[in-house]
Order: sequence, then structure tokens, then C-alpha cells
Amino acid sequence: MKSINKILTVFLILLLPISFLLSLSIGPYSKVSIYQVIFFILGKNLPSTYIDILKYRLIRSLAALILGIGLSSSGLTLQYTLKNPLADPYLLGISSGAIFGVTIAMFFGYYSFYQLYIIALLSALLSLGFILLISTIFKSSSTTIIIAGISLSYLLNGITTIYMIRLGPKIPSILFWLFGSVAFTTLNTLEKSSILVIISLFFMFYYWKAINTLMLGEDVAKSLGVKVSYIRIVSVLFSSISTAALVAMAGPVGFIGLAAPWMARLIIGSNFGKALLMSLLTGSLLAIFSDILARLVIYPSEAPLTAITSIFGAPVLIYLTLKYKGRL
Amino acid sequence: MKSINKILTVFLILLLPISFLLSLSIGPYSKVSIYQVIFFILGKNLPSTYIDILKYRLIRSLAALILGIGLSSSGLTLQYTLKNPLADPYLLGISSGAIFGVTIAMFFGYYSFYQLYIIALLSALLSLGFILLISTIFKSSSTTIIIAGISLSYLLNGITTIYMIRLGPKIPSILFWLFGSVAFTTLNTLEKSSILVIISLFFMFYYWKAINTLMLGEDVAKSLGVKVSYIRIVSVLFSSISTAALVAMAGPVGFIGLAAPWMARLIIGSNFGKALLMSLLTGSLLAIFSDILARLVIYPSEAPLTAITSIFGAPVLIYLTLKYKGRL
Amino acid sequence: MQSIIVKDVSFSIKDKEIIKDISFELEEGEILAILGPNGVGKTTLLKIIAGLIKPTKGEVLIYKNPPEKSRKYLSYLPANANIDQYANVEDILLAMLYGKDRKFIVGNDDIKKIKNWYFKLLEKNYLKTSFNNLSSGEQRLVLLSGCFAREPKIILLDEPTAFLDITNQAKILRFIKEMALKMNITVIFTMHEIYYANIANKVLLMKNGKIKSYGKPSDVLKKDIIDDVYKIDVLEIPYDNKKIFFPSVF
Amino acid sequence: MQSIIVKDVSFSIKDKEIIKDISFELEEGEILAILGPNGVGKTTLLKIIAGLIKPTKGEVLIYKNPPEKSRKYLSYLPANANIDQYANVEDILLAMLYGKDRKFIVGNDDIKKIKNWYFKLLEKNYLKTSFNNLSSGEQRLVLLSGCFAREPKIILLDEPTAFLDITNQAKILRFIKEMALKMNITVIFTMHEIYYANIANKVLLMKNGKIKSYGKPSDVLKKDIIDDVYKIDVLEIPYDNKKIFFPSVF
Amino acid sequence: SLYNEMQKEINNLNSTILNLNNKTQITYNEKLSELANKIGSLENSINNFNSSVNTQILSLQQQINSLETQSQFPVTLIDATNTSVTITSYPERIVSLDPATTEILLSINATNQLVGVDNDSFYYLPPQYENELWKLYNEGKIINIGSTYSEPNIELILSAKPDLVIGTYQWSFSAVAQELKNYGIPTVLLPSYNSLSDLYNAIIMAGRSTGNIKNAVNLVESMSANISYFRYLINNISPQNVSYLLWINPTYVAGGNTFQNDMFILSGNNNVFSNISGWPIISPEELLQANPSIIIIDSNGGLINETTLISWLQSSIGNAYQNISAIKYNRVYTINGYYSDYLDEPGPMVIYGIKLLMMITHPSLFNLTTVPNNISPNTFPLNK
Ligand SMILES: Nc1ncnc2c1ncn2[C@@H]1O[C@H](COP(=O)(O)OP(=O)(O)OP(=O)(O)O)[C@@H](O)[C@H]1O
Ligand SMILES: Nc1ncnc2c1ncn2[C@@H]1O[C@H](COP(=O)(O)OP(=O)(O)OP(=O)(O)O)[C@@H](O)[C@H]1O
Ligand SMILES: [Mg+2]
Ligand SMILES: [Mg+2]
Repeated sequence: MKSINKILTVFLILLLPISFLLSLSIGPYSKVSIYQVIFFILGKNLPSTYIDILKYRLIRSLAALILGIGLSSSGLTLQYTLKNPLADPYLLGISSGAIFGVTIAMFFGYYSFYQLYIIALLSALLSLGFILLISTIFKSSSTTIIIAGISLSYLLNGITTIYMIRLGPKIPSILFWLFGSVAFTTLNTLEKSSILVIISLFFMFYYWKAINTLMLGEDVAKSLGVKVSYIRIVSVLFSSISTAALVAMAGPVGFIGLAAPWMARLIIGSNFGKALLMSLLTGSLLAIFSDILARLVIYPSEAPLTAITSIFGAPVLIYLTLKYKGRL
Repeated sequence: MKSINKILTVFLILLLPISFLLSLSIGPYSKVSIYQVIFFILGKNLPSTYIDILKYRLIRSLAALILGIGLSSSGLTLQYTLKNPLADPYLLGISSGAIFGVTIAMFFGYYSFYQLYIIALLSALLSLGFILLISTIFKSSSTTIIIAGISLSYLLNGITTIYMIRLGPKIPSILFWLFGSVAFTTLNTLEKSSILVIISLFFMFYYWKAINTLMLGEDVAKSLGVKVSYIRIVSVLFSSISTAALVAMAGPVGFIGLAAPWMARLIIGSNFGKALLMSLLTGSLLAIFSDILARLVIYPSEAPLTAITSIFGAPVLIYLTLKYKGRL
Repeated sequence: MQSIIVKDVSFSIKDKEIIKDISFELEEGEILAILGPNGVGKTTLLKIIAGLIKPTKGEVLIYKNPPEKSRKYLSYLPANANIDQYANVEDILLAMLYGKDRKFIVGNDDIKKIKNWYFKLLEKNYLKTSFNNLSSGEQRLVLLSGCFAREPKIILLDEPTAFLDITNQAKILRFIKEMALKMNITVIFTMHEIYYANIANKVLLMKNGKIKSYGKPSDVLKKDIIDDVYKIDVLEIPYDNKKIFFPSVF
Repeated sequence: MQSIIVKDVSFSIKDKEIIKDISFELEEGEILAILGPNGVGKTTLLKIIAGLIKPTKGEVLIYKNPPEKSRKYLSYLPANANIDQYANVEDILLAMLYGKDRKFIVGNDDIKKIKNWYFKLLEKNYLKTSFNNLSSGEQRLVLLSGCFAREPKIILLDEPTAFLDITNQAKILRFIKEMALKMNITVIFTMHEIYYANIANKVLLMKNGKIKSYGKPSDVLKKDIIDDVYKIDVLEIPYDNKKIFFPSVF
Repeated sequence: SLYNEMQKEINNLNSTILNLNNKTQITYNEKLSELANKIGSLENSINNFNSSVNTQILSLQQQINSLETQSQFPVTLIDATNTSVTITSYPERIVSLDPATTEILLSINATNQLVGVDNDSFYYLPPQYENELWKLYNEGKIINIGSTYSEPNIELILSAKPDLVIGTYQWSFSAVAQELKNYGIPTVLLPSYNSLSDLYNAIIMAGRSTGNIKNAVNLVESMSANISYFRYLINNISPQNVSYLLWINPTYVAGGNTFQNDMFILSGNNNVFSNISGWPIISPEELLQANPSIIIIDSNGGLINETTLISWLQSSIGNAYQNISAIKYNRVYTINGYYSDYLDEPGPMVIYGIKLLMMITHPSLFNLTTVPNNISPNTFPLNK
């Protein structure tokens, strides 16, 4: 790692708590600002409403954090194991599965947020099941998995669209499931999703060295004792579980899972372990800052998070791509 | 080509006029059916309403045909030149550009269909301009072009979303631009778009041998006298012009540009020329049959074309993928 | 002690028999050279021994275990590696230590080990360079150093001397010999340079997917056998009580 | 008539000088062998002559034109080709005819041509097989047959004998010689087998990116020069009024 | 100021309407005198043939009526997309593209001219209209041309052989217009309603193009009379801070630049989210900051209610939600039944919507002492 990159890394690490502090300080309820946050940290007594708001912002910031971490690590893992720089966590139809489930559930009259959370999670895992079936039964190559996944994803989206039309004017309730946001995450869904994300993350780190060998090509990786098909399935499995948990919690927030891994790889290079660590940083920063912006850009309305991650993340990514051109 | 593939090819070729005939014969207005089509062909007099319906179905079928041809050839060309099986015509932000332009135009009060057609076309070409800039000025590799394109696409989508929200949920007015359809294609827009698609197609065939050499790797291709960067730019240029024309005409109809090229490659193998010819067949069949289904599945409403191409195309693609696994 | 046993191994793809009824046994520390014309099945045999493909018949035992269970003790150099082209050399070498390195972290001792072997084989420091910026020979040397750094008990090398200059060819061959002798490592390599097979303890000469001749170099490397296998009238130049075989090119 | 002129060619990347001040001239129908240790710049030089990279200094003229304008008359075999692995052999060979084949269509004569050359080099018919299902040697032979099928005036071959068995090595070298003589084709190849350089009219021996020695094989291929370039005490075995050079491996 | 603008707008409109009336009157008079001649000669023949006088007169009266309307055609008007549309003769076969348009057409009595309406008109209109449509549909007088939410089905429109197609301007509709133009079918796109004046314009335009201008004018007049009355009612009251929630979690509210915003103003209230246009998504924190004193929830057919709201708020901002005045003072109302259509569907029924809002937000004006939290036609009758 060149020294410029070391400085950049340190800078990004320092940025994380700052972003968190900002995320706690900024919001439409203007009575709670940076001063109250500082008072709170200093242990001063605050009115209970203020504390409630801080709590809300905390949950939201944590949701953004876990979202950033989960999506970018999943995206990175898939990019490595499927050997395609276009792989993102939603590529294999995980979010399509979730939205499909939610739409069908709404069609049959289920609207409780928590029910929908569970349905989204289960239906996302169902699509994952299909992909795993294809991968294991047909002993598929990366390209086969990709094509099967993307086809599944289109198929489910297609059916969803048809049902959405039949839902007619109740479309607004589905729009959330098209855009994604952390504004509606509750402690309950945050907890459940975080656990799944962290378990998945644990396995990604647990297997990082095995995943890392995939850069040597399948033959060499196998000869080193890596069970390539197994690792591929494990990677797909855990990145998808993590993704499913996040889609259920915050809808299909886009771009993070694609852009944050690239940013990480561009900054840090091809070692999977290092890139995975770096992607946690790029992912969470992208998510937290985007969430802060989402509260501000069309104030007092909430902007869809995907729109902000894209508007804010795309220029960063293009800049990094041109700067570190040699790495691609 | 094995004999089974020859039979398949002949079958597909025969299917095309049949699909066209079906497309003229099938529709919600059941009084105009295959008999009327035959009467019409035989020169019999028909009530003027029948002739109007036939005319409408004819324009629509031609639109589906040109859509299928244009999207699949563009997708294939990009898959070859960007060396990524996930490349589709919209990857580089062409459709995002069009939708962006249309949304902004609507925001400022332009509503005439023809105005919007022109705006969509121009703004799609503008995004293309950005990609070409990146490709030429920065002498970019395929991956750089892909990342720049996909970032641009997310960026534009992001801004579009924000404006869309400010337009309010007059959802129907935007749905066309989210789903796409050939139901509103008029002779006027069909003509203009067809010309652009055919010109682009001409250039793809004109350069097919050069594009074909890319399978040998850049070095060998160059040594054969192929100007690799030039060919890459030309490919991006013409596939995008074709895509822009089609997005302006029919909105961002999805999946065809991804699935039809894959189907073609799976059936016919890696020769670009052959695959290009085959993709015209798979693309137009997918589009025409999907359009027929779109009229029927949620009668009396029209189903969005993308939904149908996906629901109808995905199983075909998955089947082909597993059947010709060795080719991937 | 027998380190590798190959028993009646055959392999076919879609009715096409690629190798047939191959059997041999190697003692610990022995070197085997597999020779034969192009397309005869050398790489296929090596992959079967490495456990990368399953034989359609017969079995391979490495220290009495199937190859899948022995990969910790095994290094394999493919003829054409399919390496991620943007990866840098250090990352590649570290990845090649898999199973022999520290778990979960990159230990300083691991870095030391790969650097040690790297500099035994290469002079210039390309550790932070992208793999695809190296010359063909340098790339082979990097992968060879990765194979050695694993400190295996079995080394399987598919054309280790391809792309290497004569100095490096000699260096590699001497390393092989030395490691076999001193560290009791069993080595199998394939090669087209017949003379170099003399460093091996045993030579396996293949013809049409089968064993044509198997034994000590001096027994196998004979003009009539070679002429038969390679369908050629080979030039035989005695040198230093061994024989150099050359095709006639003039 | 001079077919290739290389004038004061240097090439550097980011201040790193890779080759420096290389000049030579070749007559039509001459064969040049470029020798030198790994990483000395042989491939780089070949790529510059093929016009794949631009020299930072100096120029290359092929029949008085820059290489970019001469590609119709040129075949280039890279050491490591980056071929689309699922492409079949026939498609690859047809693609390699680019610029010499019928425009826009695949002519029967084109197919005939590639088949003709294919079967001169290979025995078994793998035309409909995926390239990555071939053995390393077969892959090289396929690409070589593609180079010859272009019927070029200049052939640039980066390690044409790598992965080939001795029979095929001899076959290729004889083809090269024959084409140079009969069809006045100019050939440049790189190689690590010093003895084979004797088929060339001229040998260019490189050291540290520069020309160490240039001239007839008998003038260049001498023990002292080789020892100096390869930093080795090479074994010199006289044979048939030429010399075989071997590193000592025992 | 919005109020004043509105006033101006209405005055403008009223004068246009007057102009129109005058013009109509003139042609009317001309035609009448022509007809009077005819009637005179007819009277002779009545004397001559002293039979079935009454029936003759009746049919003649009908002829007079139809001549009267036909005399208005051809009509050329500039529609909401700035397109000039000419309707050559009195349209007898009209297709409506969306529920809002259908509602207008029904309320200006163009019912017998309808031959096709979109699918959603059958489901999202107040009950009396829905029943009417279903009756026509079952009698085979109108066809269903498919849902506007995906795409109007051009082929079905063509098959209905319409001589006029009317919709509300939305882009896919401008595509429809373009398409139908090629088949010689005039298509009028009414302004979509961001305000009441848009609605008046739309009604008048619908009246002109369908030959029901009189009914349209009457409708607008009665609506503006109602509005004037409302305006009089709210003259001296202090506006309430209201928020209208269309969905909870994610929570969509009616912002500014919506017809609901107008309804709030006209019912003597103040939309707390009027500073963002459209129907934005808001976070719980936002609701706390905006602090509405009245919250009105669209139940979406019984799917959500106050409990949904509170559990959503509590799960995110804890007990802080109790500081929202509407909740603190128990002024959260859920709209049920066809009352939702009054508030959600921009059409002539908004008058009822405004009245409903007034009754909820200012019950004292109607001498009401209590307002139930569940607002439905059963629990909270509108008349009185
Ligand atoms: N893009 C690059 N960036 C940095 N160094 C490079 C690049 N390309 C080549 N080199 C270096 O230039 C030197 C010459 O490389 P080249 O491939 O020409 O050697 P060679 O003589 O063909 O060697 P070999 O016999 O191993 O094939 C090598 O040391 C290589 O590392
Ligand atoms: N997947 C496959 N499908 C069909 N044929 C195959 C496949 N893999 C290998 N072969 C064939 O098997 C034969 C043996 O290949 P192998 O690579 O083992 O040869 P080799 O002895 O290593 O040759 P070389 O000296 O050229 O490296 C070749 O003819 C090759 O074409
Ligand atoms: Mg081999
Ligand atoms: Mg080289």
C-alpha cells in the first residue's frame, strides 16, 4: 500500500465517527442539533422528547451503517466469486424475490410492516434457494449462475409488475419497496437484520482466504485445497442472506452494493481480505452520508435513499475509476 | 453447427412470419382475427374499423420487430466489445439519459408526445456523448467504460427520481417511461426510429469481422490490423444510437437486450457474425411474442412489455443456459 | 515409504478416451518426469493426481489418502494459469500459501516466507507490480516460487521450464533435485526437453494416452523408444554418459 | 529489399527503461532470432515491431511504412494469447484471417485456407472444439496455423516452440525456414532454445534491454558471449558444425 | 394570496362562462327563429291533420334540443397539452380514459354518449357513479378499455369506434392522443387538477367538447356557489394546522400543489406540508416537527387507522409522538367508506370533500359537539 493510500484509509476511518455524529445532529426536528448531541454525550439531562428523537436518529444511523456494511460486503463477495465487476447484491434476484413476496402479500391484504418484513425476508430466501439449486444440481459455472440469477430476477419483477398494476392506486405503498429508505427501520427490524448481516459478515471473513484464492483461477485454487464450488455456494449464500435481511429492513437501496466494493478495490487493490475491510468503510460512509443528504435535499420530504447514493456516489466512483485506471 | 442447431435455426426462421401473422390476428378486439387478416390479404373489403385495427396491429408488430432487432443486436455488440456477459443496451446509461430528459421536460411543461420523443432521443445521445468522452479521452479499458456508464446511469436515475417525486405521484404519466411499450408507437416515430436502428445495424454488420476479432484478445486483434479502441467506440456508438432511438419510441423495454443475445450465443456459438444474425431472430421473436401476450394476459388492460418479455423470456433463457452449459 | 500410488487410472470425456490404464508408484523423495507428445494426456494425468479431475476408472492415493485430502501437502503449477490480471504479485503469492499460512490474518512470517522464495527465483522486486506487467518467464518464476513457498510434500509441475531462459531452467531443475533429496519431497513434472528428464529418478513416457515405457531415465530414454513415441528420427548426441535428443531441424 | 528497419528504438514505462537503442535491418526473406534472458525485453521489442506499442524513441519501418499500416502483411503470435475460452477452433482461425479474408462474408476459400493450414500442423480434427479443451501444445499449434494461414510477408513469433513437443518444434522450425526461403517471408522469433537459433540468418542477443551481440548465428552463438548474457557457465557441445548450449543441471 | 388568486380565477372563469352563454344565446336565437318558422307551418298541418298532436310536438321538441346542441359544432379548442382539437360534430360515442374524467362526464350528464370507460372508473368512483357505470356495462352500452394504470388499450378504444376520446393530461395520454389522431379520432386532454380552478376549467372543457356546455356551466356555478358559501362560513374562524396521510409506513402526505391542499384552504385550514409539492414521503421526525393539530388518515379501505399511525410513531420516536398536538388532543380522524373517494378523486365531488373536511375540522360551524374518530358515511352523515 502506497503512503497516499494509507493517509486516505486513516482519513476514511476518522470520517466514520464524524459521519455518525452528523447523522445524529441533522434532521427535520431542528430542536435537536449538534449541541443537544454534545450535551447528551456529556451526560446532561435532556427533555425526553429530545432523547426519543436522538434514539430515532441513532436507530436510523445504525440502520444506514449496517446497510452500508452489509450491501458492500455482499457486493464485493459476489464480484469476487462470480468474477464479474458488474455483480451486485441484487444481481441474483434477491431483492426481486423480496419485492415479489411483498407485492403478493399486499395483493392478499397483508399490510402490517412487520408481517411484510418477514414476508420479504422469506421470499428473498426462496429466490436464493432457487439459485443454490441451480448452482449445486447443475454444478454451474459463474456465468451460468449469473444468467440464472438475472433471469429469475427479471421473471419475478415481471410478475410483480403485473400484480402491481392490479393493485392499482395502492401503488404508493409499494413505491417504498421500489426505492428503499432507512427512515422506517425500527429497533425490531434493525435488530433482526443486523444479526443476519453480522452472521453473514462473520462467514465472509471466516472464508476470506478461500475466496481470495479464486483470483488464482479455479484450477490453482482447487489444488490449494479450496473447494471452489463449495466456496462459491457459501459466498452466494451469505451475501444473499445479508442482502435479504437488508432488503426486508430498508427496501432495495441501490448502488451501494455495486459502487462501494469498486471504491474499495480501487483504493486498496485486489487482496480480498483488505478489500473486504475497506468495503465496510466505503459502504458505511456512502450509506450514512447519503442518508443524511436524503433528509435534506427535498426537505421536508424524505428523498429515496437510492437516488441519493447514486447522485452522491457516482461522481466519487467515476473519479476513483479514472484516477486508478491501471487497476481495472 | 450441429444438425440439431440447423433444425432449430430453420424452425426459428419459419416462426418469424408465423409470429407476425399471429400478431396481426390476435388482440382484444376479437372480431378482427386470422380470417379478417386473410380476407384483407386476399383483397376483400372490410369495414373501416377492421382496417383501422389491422393498421394499428401492423404498426405495433413492426415496432415490436424493430425493437427486438435493435435491442438484441445492440446488446450482443456490447457484450462482445465490453467483454461482459452482463452488458445490455441500457448498461451505459442510454435509457437513463432518455428518461432523465423526459422527466425534466415534463417538469418544465412539455407534454406533446412527439416533443418528448425528440427530447428522449437527444438526451439519450447526450449520455452517449459522455461515455464516448470517457472512452476516448481517457483511453479507457472495457471495465472503465462499464463503470463510468453504470455510474452515469445511476446518477441520472437518481436525479430523475428526485424530479419524479416533485412531479407528484401522477404515476401513470411516468409508468410508460418505467416500463415501456409498443402500444403507442405511431407511424411517425416508428419510421424515425427504424431508420436509426437500421443504420446502426448496417454498421454492426459492416464491422462484424473487426468486432469478431476481439475474441482473440486485444493484442492479437490489434496485430491483425483492427483498431481496437476505434472499434470499441464505434460499437458503443452504434449500439447506443440504436438503443436511444428505441427508448424514445417505446420506452425502456427490458430483458430483450440481455436475453436475446445470450439465447443467440447459446444456440449458435461464439462467431460474432452468426450470433448477430441469430440475435435478430431471437430478439424479434421474443419481442413479437411478448407483445402478443401483453395484449392478452391482463385483458382488458395492456400489460407492460418488459414484464412479459421477462416472464416469457426468462424460462427460455434458463432452459438454454442449462442445456448449452458447456458454452458458458 | 510410498508417497504417490496411481492405480489403473483411465479418463474419458464423452466416450473419448484421453488416458488409459495408467499405474505407477513413487517413493517419498522421488522425482518422476512425464514425457510424451502434445495432446497425449500428460496434463490430464497431472490434474488427476492433483485431484482436480476425477478419473473415470482407477484411483490415486497420496500418502494413502485420496488427493482431495492431501492438498495441504501439495503444490500444483498449471501450464496455463488463469490468474486475475490486475492482482499484484505479493497478493498472488500470499493467496498461494492458502492452507499453509496463518488462518484469517496475514502473518509477518507468511510474508517473509513468500519473499524468501521470491528472491531465490527472481532478482528484481516486482512484488507490488501487477502480474500481467511481468514477462512470460517472470510470471512462471513467480508461480514457481509460490509453489515452493508452500513447503509441500508433493510438487506437481506442468511444464515448469516453459518460457524460462536456460539459466532459470537450470535453476529450477536444481531446486527440484535439491528439494527432493534434502526434504524428501516427491516431484512430478511434465516436459518437452527430453534431456532434462535425466534429473528424475523415473521417467514415464506416454503414447496415445497409455504408458509406453516406465523406468529409470537410462532405460526409457532410448532412441528407438523415442522414435516410436514421437514418430521422428531423433538425433542422439551422447554427452557426459547421458544422451541429448534433438529433432533434426536442418 | 529491406523488409524491416528498426531504428534507435527505446521504450520505457514510468521512467523504467525496458529496451534501449535497438537498431537492425532485415532483408526480405531473412529470419531473425531474438535471444536473451527472461525479462530482457524480447516480447516488448516484438510488440513494438508489430506496432502494438509505440516506442518512446526511435521508429520501426516495415516495407518503409510504420507498422500500423502494414498489418495486412503481418502475423503475430503472442506468448500468452488471451483468447475467449469458449470460442471454438474454427471461429478462432477464421477470426485470425481478418484483413486477408473476404469482406463481410465467410468465404468457402477462407474455410479451405484455414483447414489446409490446420491440418498441416495438427493431425486430429478439433475445429469444432472449444479452444480451452485443447492441450497447451495443441493450442499453440492452432494459433501458429492461424498465423501461417494469413499468408503474411512478415511473421513475428513470440516463443513459437513453447509447449510444443520435439516433433512439433522441428516441424514449426522447418516451416519457418521453408516459408522464408520459398516465399520470401521475413520472420522474427524469440526463443530460449539457443541451438534452434541456428536456423535463423541473424541472431540478436539482448542484455539489459540493449543489444549485446547481433550477427550471423555462428558469430553470436559463442560460449563467452552466452556466458556473459546469461550469467552462467554454459555447456558447449559441438554437433554437426554447430554448437548445442546447455546449462549444467547435474 | 392564493385565496385572492383563486377569486380572480373564478371571476375570470365566470366571465368566460358568461361570454360563452352569450354566444350560445345568439346562435340559439338564430336557430330558434328558423325553427319558429318551421313550427308555424307545422301548426298549420296540425290544424289540417288533427291527429296525434302531442306526440308530434314532443318529437319536435327533442329535435330542437339536439339541433341546439349540434349548432355548437364544430368545436375547436386548445386542450391542456396546448394542442388544438377540432370536434366536427356532436359526439355520440365518447371514450373516457380515467376515473376523474368519467366522473366529470357523468356529472355533466354525458352518460348516454359514453361508449367506453377505463377499468379503474369501475372501482374508484363514489358509489352512485360506480353503480351507473356497472349498469351501463351490464347492458352492453359501454365497454371497459382497460386500466389506465398500465396503458389504455388502444385497440379496444379503436374498436369502440369513438368520435371523441377524453382524458386527463398525463404523458402516456399524450401518447394516446398522438396515436388516435392517426385514426382521425379527436382526443381532448383536460387539465389535471392541482387546484379548483383547474377543475373548473376541466369541467367547462368537457362540457364544450361533449356538447353539454349548459350542464357544465350549471355544475361549475353550483360548485362555486357552494364554495362561496363555504368561504362565508370560514370567514371568521382561525385556520387549523392539518395533515392528510394517504398511507402510513412509508408515510405519504398531501403536500402543496395538490387539489387536497386547495380543499384544506377552502375548508378553512392550513396544510402543514404545503411547502413541498406533490405527495411526499415523510419521516416520523418530520411529523413531530410539523406538529399538526389535526391529522386525517385515508383508511385505504380499512387497511390503516389511528392505531397504525401510533404504532408506527412509537416504534420509531418512542413517546415523543405524544407531543404531536393532534394526538395529544385526540384529533386524529380516519376516513372510511366512499368518503375516501371524496378526498382522493379530484372531481365534482370535491365539494362534498370540502364540506366533510370543514365538519371535521370546524364542527362548531355545523353545531356539532363531537366528531367521531372513525369518519364514515354511517358514523358521520354529511347532510346537515
Ligand atoms: N506495463 C509494464 N509495466 C511495468 N513493467 C513492464 C511492463 N511491461 C513489461 N514490463 C517489464 O519489462 C521487462 C521486459 O518484459 P518482456 O516481456 O519484454 O521480457 P521478455 O524478454 O519477453 O522476457 P521473457 O523471456 O520472460 O518472455 C520485464 O522486466 C517486465 O517486468
Ligand atoms: N474437456 C475436454 N474435452 C475434450 N477433449 C479434451 C478435454 N480436455 C482435454 N482434452 C483432450 O485430451 C487430450 C489430452 O490433453 P492434455 O492437455 O492432457 O495433453 P498434454 O499431454 O498435456 O499435451 P501438451 O503437451 O500439449 O500439453 C488432448 O487431445 C485434448 O484435446
Ligand atoms: Mg499439457
Ligand atoms: Mg517474452
